[in-house]
Formats: sequence, structure tokens, C-alpha cells
Amino acid sequence: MTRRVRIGFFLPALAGFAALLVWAYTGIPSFGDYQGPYGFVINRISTPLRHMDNAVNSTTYDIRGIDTMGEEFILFAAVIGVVLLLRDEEGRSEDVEDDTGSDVIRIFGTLAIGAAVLVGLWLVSFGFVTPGGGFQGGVAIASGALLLYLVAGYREWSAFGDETKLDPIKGIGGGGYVVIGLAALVSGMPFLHNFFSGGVTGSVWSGGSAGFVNWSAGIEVAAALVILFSEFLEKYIVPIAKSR
Amino acid sequence: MSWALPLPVVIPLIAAAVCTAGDHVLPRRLGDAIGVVGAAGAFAFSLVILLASEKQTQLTWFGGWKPRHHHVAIGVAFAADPLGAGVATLATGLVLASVLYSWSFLRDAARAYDTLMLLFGGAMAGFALTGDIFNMFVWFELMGVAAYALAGFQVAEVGPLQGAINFAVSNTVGAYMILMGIALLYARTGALNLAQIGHALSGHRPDGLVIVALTLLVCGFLIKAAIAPFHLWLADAHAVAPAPVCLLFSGVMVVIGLLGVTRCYWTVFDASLAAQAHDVRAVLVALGIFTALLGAVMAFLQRHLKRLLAYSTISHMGIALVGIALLDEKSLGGASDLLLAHGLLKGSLFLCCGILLVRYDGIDELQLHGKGRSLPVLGIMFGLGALGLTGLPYVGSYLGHAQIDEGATANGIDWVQPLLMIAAGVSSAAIFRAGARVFLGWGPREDPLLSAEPSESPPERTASMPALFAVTAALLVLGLVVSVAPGLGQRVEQAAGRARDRIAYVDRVLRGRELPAPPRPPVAVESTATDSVLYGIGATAIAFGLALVGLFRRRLPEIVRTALRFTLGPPLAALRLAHSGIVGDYVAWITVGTAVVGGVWALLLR
Amino acid sequence: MILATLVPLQGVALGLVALAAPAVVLSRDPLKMIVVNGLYGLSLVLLFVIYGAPDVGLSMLVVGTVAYPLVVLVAIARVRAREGGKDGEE
Amino acid sequence: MSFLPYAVAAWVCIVGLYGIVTSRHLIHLALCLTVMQSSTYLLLLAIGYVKHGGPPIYKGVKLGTTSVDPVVQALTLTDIVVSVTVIALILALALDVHKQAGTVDPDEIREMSG
Repeated sequence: MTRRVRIGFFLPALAGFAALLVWAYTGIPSFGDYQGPYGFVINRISTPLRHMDNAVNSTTYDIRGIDTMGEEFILFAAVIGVVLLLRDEEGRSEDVEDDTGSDVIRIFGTLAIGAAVLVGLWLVSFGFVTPGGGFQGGVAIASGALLLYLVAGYREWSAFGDETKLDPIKGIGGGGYVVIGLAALVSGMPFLHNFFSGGVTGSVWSGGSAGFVNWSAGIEVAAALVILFSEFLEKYIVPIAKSR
Repeated sequence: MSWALPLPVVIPLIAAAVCTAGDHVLPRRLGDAIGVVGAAGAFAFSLVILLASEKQTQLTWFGGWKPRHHHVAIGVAFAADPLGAGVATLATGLVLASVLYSWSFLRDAARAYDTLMLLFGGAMAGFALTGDIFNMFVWFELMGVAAYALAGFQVAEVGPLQGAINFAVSNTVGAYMILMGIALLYARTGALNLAQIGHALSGHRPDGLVIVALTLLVCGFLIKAAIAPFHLWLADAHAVAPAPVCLLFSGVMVVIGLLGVTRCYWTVFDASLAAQAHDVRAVLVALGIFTALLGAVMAFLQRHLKRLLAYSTISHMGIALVGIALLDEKSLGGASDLLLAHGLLKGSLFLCCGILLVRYDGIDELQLHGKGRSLPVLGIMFGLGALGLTGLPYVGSYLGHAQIDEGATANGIDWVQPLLMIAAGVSSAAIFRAGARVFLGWGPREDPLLSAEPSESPPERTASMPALFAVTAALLVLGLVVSVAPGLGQRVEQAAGRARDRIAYVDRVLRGRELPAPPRPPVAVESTATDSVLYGIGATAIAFGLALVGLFRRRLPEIVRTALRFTLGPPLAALRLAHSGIVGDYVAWITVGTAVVGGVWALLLR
Repeated sequence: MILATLVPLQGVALGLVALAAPAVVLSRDPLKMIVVNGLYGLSLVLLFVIYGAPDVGLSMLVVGTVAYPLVVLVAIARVRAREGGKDGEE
Repeated sequence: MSFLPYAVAAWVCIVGLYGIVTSRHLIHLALCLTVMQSSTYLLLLAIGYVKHGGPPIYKGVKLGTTSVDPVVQALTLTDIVVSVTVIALILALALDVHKQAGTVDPDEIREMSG
């Protein structure tokens, strides 16, 4: 089938699809008139019952924690998949010279790494108080690690982005989530029951065991993304360096 | 038993995490063993949950967030009725078989393979057990991501990669449609729990929002279930995936799509659409019949064995969709029985292909011509598997076919049964033809009718043949006895009845009400109507006859062949053209299908 | 609340999103696409913050500024490098 | 104003879908998928918006203050993670395709026809 034919029968269908969407969306309560009840209930109970100021994260890591567990494993599976797909194309190279020469970049880069990691840790820690949480913090930490490449060059990075070290971390992050859930099950409570939920509102400790869940998610995300970045970077750098 | 509900999901996930964490530390064998133990544990707990769910729908609220304040569901529930628990058992059981088989089939492949299998299995169990519509989406995506990676396993060839991309893009578009449907339902009801959404919708006439939400959810799930015109990715994904992965794709992943349709219809939309069920039925039955026939014809045109089996899967999904679409207890039970037998038998056929690949370095029907004669046992297994799929009375998938036929009759429909018979016959004819050519050496070595296909490189090492045969034979035997297992048909029908009972489901999930255990159905082989026996014999006759025609076409009189060429040639060429292998075309067809289904429902249901 | 003052901006942010989306789709040059996609991501961040969803905005920000560009850039660079190498051989 | 947010969500979805079908470049196609997915973010967050509502974060805010729905935000967060993973996988596949077939135009790869 040629492109022309495809687009010829696709466009009317797309118009029909658009009409369906518009028809459906006119049935939604008008913008700003959210009717509840789900969100309103959570807004009402999140702080009194769980001492979490951030209702989004009390939903993510406590009330609908099982969704987030699935989400962590989606990331987990995707990283395994990417490693599998990009495996051994050109081989890992240890003697790639790809160092950054400029001292200015080094100094600012080092500061930026520190900053990114600190921001990441802060985002994870205070996820139940302010915007942020395991995922956002994890990405920030991973991007700090990515800066290491810009500052120190590929050799340092490849030592850091080594799967043999990161796989265990990723596994522990993902597995930790499940283990915290199972701990509740073993002690006779429902899976992912929140222990110590009587934390201090507004503090780092406000999440109860959902806080541990949050941390294990952060660890998992950071490790998974570092692996992901390093796989893609390797695709990019090793062949170029070899062709020199 | 409710405490065990998360375990079929949690055990494989934690086993996957341990496998990854210990990948560079643990000895090889120990890692493999963790994989097998994880799969076995998930299967064992699924079975226990299935048995418990027959007495009472099992329920657990994650984190202990039970509904409060006027029965508003806050947390996420797993609610296992026998139908969902049954699918979870099938999924985890097939994952176990697949892990065992690949233990000797793909031993050199990275540990990643086992890990992905476990994640895939855990996700399917989660999808089958959950009672929350967004949680369904999460497991659906996890299942998808693991499956895309498994499909693109052989990165050294273009074919597998293209197959994996077509698969990933089509199913991702489907997932977004599902998410849009979920968002629409949330906008209307402010709930994500299935029971609560249904409860909130009940008594209201369907409007645009509900009809489009139905369209988006159904079409999204039908992409996964490979119902035409949403089916195009399936043959590509199967053709390229290793045999034990095909076992999971055909055996249970597509079933998950149909379970999604069933679950959403009976817990959510039935509340609003019960009065217009007739129109919902018309559209879905039409799609099912179209798929059954199209898949069967396409199967007959293939020479790549896994692709052939994949199209035959599409055909059977069409038949099962008819069973689901008839919207009564008998047919839904029939669809379940059919899918159970199909999963086991089609799985064993794919594993046979895996053995062929190991032994003869190829799975092309024409290249393997006559080579199978040195493996008569495999030939017999292949033939029995095909026979079980045909619907010969009291063999394999017969019970499912019969129940669907009887359900159709009870609905006052009598034109569906002959069409389903033809579909089952034609798709089995393709398998018989391929089997006769490979294992008996019948027919010519060349056949211009069949599509050329990319070759597949064999797994890189010697496999333990006895282990491969043992797993294959176990699936085959289990699949063949489905129709004569005493009490199975009745119990499945009871399960189907429970899945359709929305009021009881709402009572159980939102109010925690315990219902009296239903009476145990009699333990006897389910008897079937005479008509069904005749349809079964008819399908078998078509299968054998057409297989012979396919093999010995050249012995037909010249005039018959010319007539066939002129009447069948152009439509077949058009069909081939539509299955272009280009991802843009696939998404275009998905859009067309969704727009047409939605448009027809918009006219009928409003 | 500071965010309340942003509400009149909803229309503007929505307009930006509505214009940036086709710009991403219609830019057929891969490198241009990355830049436009980054802008689209930022317009989404702005809209999410105005919608009262800073958590989502933050997620979109880290994803849109780190994850997408890196992965996509590498993919494009790789494809270009190979095509460049191929042209050289021919 | 009351329908505009939903109209934009529908528009973005249609635009993304158009891009997927007409794409001549697998990397472009992957980005079009994210555009289509971003329509689900727009839809979800618009559904949960409450007029004059602040973010559902009660740090220094009196409890009971009007705030928007946190549930749709949690769903969107999950959705974003999903989109990153799918993109990474499809790009990895695209890179491999390019290596094996020498092209990233989906129309030029015809291994799978019939």
C-alpha cells in the first residue's frame, strides 16, 4: 500500500475519531467543576490520617501504592529491555580518550553534579511535604551522574555506569518496594499497609513506611536511568572514539 | 485466603528483582532456579486463589484502604472471581511452562530473558485479579513493555526488530486509547474502582461520553486481543519471537485483551447499556466473525510455521470474541473453555516449532519438506494439537466451540455457527497441511500460493531434547482433555455467570458482603447438542479436505484450478497487500476500526 | 496563593500547547524536532503548574529536559554517524 | 473557556496520531507517540481541575482550602514514567533497525509483508 492510499483512507477516519473525542469531551463537567468524590476524599483525609502534606504523594506512595509498584517495574522491565536490545553492538571500550580539557567546565560541572544530587536527595526526602518524590528525585540524581560524563569524560563515566554495580542497586530498589509491602503481609496486615503512619506532619518522617517505599522508588529510578543513559551513551561514544 | 491475593503478582516480581540484583553474583544455576521457583510459586498461589474464589469472590484492599464514607472506594482492590483467577492461573501456568522450556531452549541467553518472563507473568496475573480500572492499565503497560523487549530478542535481524516495533507502536496506541477511556469514566463518576464506576453509571442512559468511553476501552483491548482490523501486529510479533515467548503471546497475552473487554463490559458498561445490549452484541459479533474468517484464510497462505500458527490464533480469538459478544452465560463459558484449550494446544504447537527449529535449523514449511519424518513422535504431537484445535467432538477445544454454538442458538441466531465451523476448519486445514508437508513429505516442495518470509536463526546451542518434549507433551495432554474433564464445563459456566453478575460484584467489593457459596455443579462430562457434534465433524472434514487440496492442488482438473485462480486470486492478493508490515498502515487501520466501531455505536446506542 | 494569579494565563498556556504540538509533529528534521519538542515540554510544564499540579510539572521538567533530549539526541547522532560513514565509503 | 482545555487535549491527540501514521522516520514516530500521550496528561489534569483551587499540598495552607484533585495528578505521574520507558524501548529498537536495515523510514522496511 502506498503512502498516498494510506493517508487517503486515514484522514476521513481521523476526522471521525476526532468527532468521537469531541462528542465525548462535551459530556465532561465543564472545566473547573470537578465533581469528586475520589479526590475530595483524599484531600480531606491525607493529612489527618497519614500526616502527609502532599496529597499527590500520599496517593502515589500510600493509597494507590500498588500502581506505583507496577510503575517501578515498568521502568525496571524497560531498562532490561533496552540493555537486551543494545547489547554488545560494538563492545565496551576501556581505552576511549574522551576527556574534557577545560578547567572551567570541570569546576562548574563538579558543582553542578553536587547540586543535582543534592536537589535529587531533597526532592526524594521531602516528597510528602513539598512537590517532588521518588521519581523526580531519582531522575535528578541520575542527571547528576550524567553530568559526570560531561565533566570527567567517558572513562570515568563508564566506570560509574557499570551494570555489574548498578544492577544490584536497581534490583534492591525495585525489590525493596515489594519487600516493604510483604512485611505488612507477613505481620498479618494487607499488602503495602503503611506502618508507623503516625509520623510528624511536615517533616522528612511524615510518610511512615510509605517513606521507605518512596526511597526505594527513588533508588530504583536513579539506578535504572543511569543504566539507560549509559547504554545510550555507549551507543554514541564508543563507535565514534574507535573511528578516530 | 484473601491475604494471598497479591502473591501471584508479587512473587514473580520479587523473583525478577532478585535475579537482576544477583545477576553478577549468583551462580548461573541458582539464578535459573530462582526463576523457576518464582514462576511455580505464582502458579501455585493462583491455583489456590482460583479454588477459593469458586466459593466466594476473594477481596483485598491494598494498604488496608477499605471503602468508607458512603462506600467510596479509596484504595485499590484485587477482587478475584473465578474467571479472573482462572486467567491468572492460565497465565502463571504458561509462564512456568515457558520458563521450564526455555531453561533448555535458550540457556545461553542473558538472565534478562527469565526476568522479563517473570515480569510478564506477574503483570498478567495482576491484570486478571485487579478490581481497579487504572490498576488494570498499569499491569497492561508492564505486560506490554516486557513483551516488546521479548519480541525484539533477536537483535541481529531486521525482521524481528520490525516485528517488535510494529507490536510496540500498535499496542502503545491501544494503551493510550484505554487511558483516554479511563479518564472519561473518571470524569463522569469520580471513581476508578470498577464496581464503583458501574454503580455510579447504573440507571443513567448512555450519552456520548459513555459510548465513546466504551469504544475507546473496547478497541484498545481488542488491539491486544488481535481482533481485525486491529490484529495486524500479532503475526509480526509471533513470527519473530522465540517459541517459548510465542507460547505466552498466543496462549494468554491475547486472552488478556478479551478479559479486559469482558471485565469492563460486565462491571462498568452493563449498568448503563443493559437495555441496548442487542446493539453492543451486533457490532462485536460482526467483528468476531470477520476476524475468525480473515485469520483462517491468512493462516492458509503462510509457510512460516509460527506466522501460520499466529494467524490461526487470530482466527480463534475471533471465535472467542463471538462467544463473549453474545453476552450470555453459556457463550461466555464457551469462550473461556475455548481459550483454555486453545492456550494449551496452541502453546504446545509453538513448542513443537521450537523443537523443529533446534533440530532442523528452520521453521519454513517448504524448506522442512519431509524432514520431519525422522521425528515421528513430534509429528504425532503436532497432528494431535491441530486436531484438538479443530473441534472434533469431545477433543480439545470442542467443548468451547459447542457452548458458543449453543449460546448463539439460544440467542435466536443461527447463521453464526456455520461460519465459525468454516473458520475453525480452514485454520486447522492450514496446520494440517503444514504438518503433512513437514512430517509426511506430502505435496510439492514449491508452492507459489504461500508468502515468502524472513528466516530465523536457530538458538545458539544444543538443547536437551527430552526436556523440550516433556513440556510440550504436558501442555498437549492438558489441552486435549479440556472437553472431557468431568465438571469443567459446568464450573466454567458458573464462573461466567458470576463474572456477569454486576450487582453481586458491587455488593461484594463496595459493601464487603459475603454471599452464600454457590451450589457445586455436578462432576460429569458436559453433554452437548447434536447440532454441535455435527458442526464439530463438519469442521474436521473441512480441515482434512482443504489440507489435501492445499497439498495436491495440482491434481485438480485444469478447469477447476483456473476457476479458483480467477475467483480467489484478486481477493487474496488484496488481503496480502493489506498486511503490509508497515507500522503507519497498522495505526491507520486502528484509527479506521475505532472510528467505524464508535460511529456505529453512536448511531445505535444513543 | 501565588498560583491563583496565574489563572488568566491558562488561555495563553493552552494556546502555546496547541501550537507547539503540531510544530513537533510537522518538523521533519530530527535536530529541529528535539528543540521544538523541548519547547513543547516546557509549555506543558507551564500549563501543569497553572493547573495546580506542580508535582506533575516537576516530573515533566526532569523528563523533558534530561531524559527525552539525551535519549533522542543519542539516537539521532548515531543514525547520522552511520549514514555519514556510509556516504564516505561509497 | 470551559471547553477549551478539553478541545486542546483532543487536538493534541489527533495531531499525534496524524504524525504517527504519516511518519517517515522512526525517531520522529517515537516523539509523535509522546505527543499523543501528552494529550492524556492534558485530559486528566483538566478533569481534576477545580476553579480557584490550589495545588493539593497543605504545607502552610489551612486544611480544607479548595484544592484540585490529587488523584489525576498521581495517574499522570505514572503515565509520564510509562512514556519515558516506551520511548526508550522504541528508540533502542529503531537504532537496531537502522544498524541492520540502513534506514529509519518505516515504509522502506518490508520484511514482514503478507
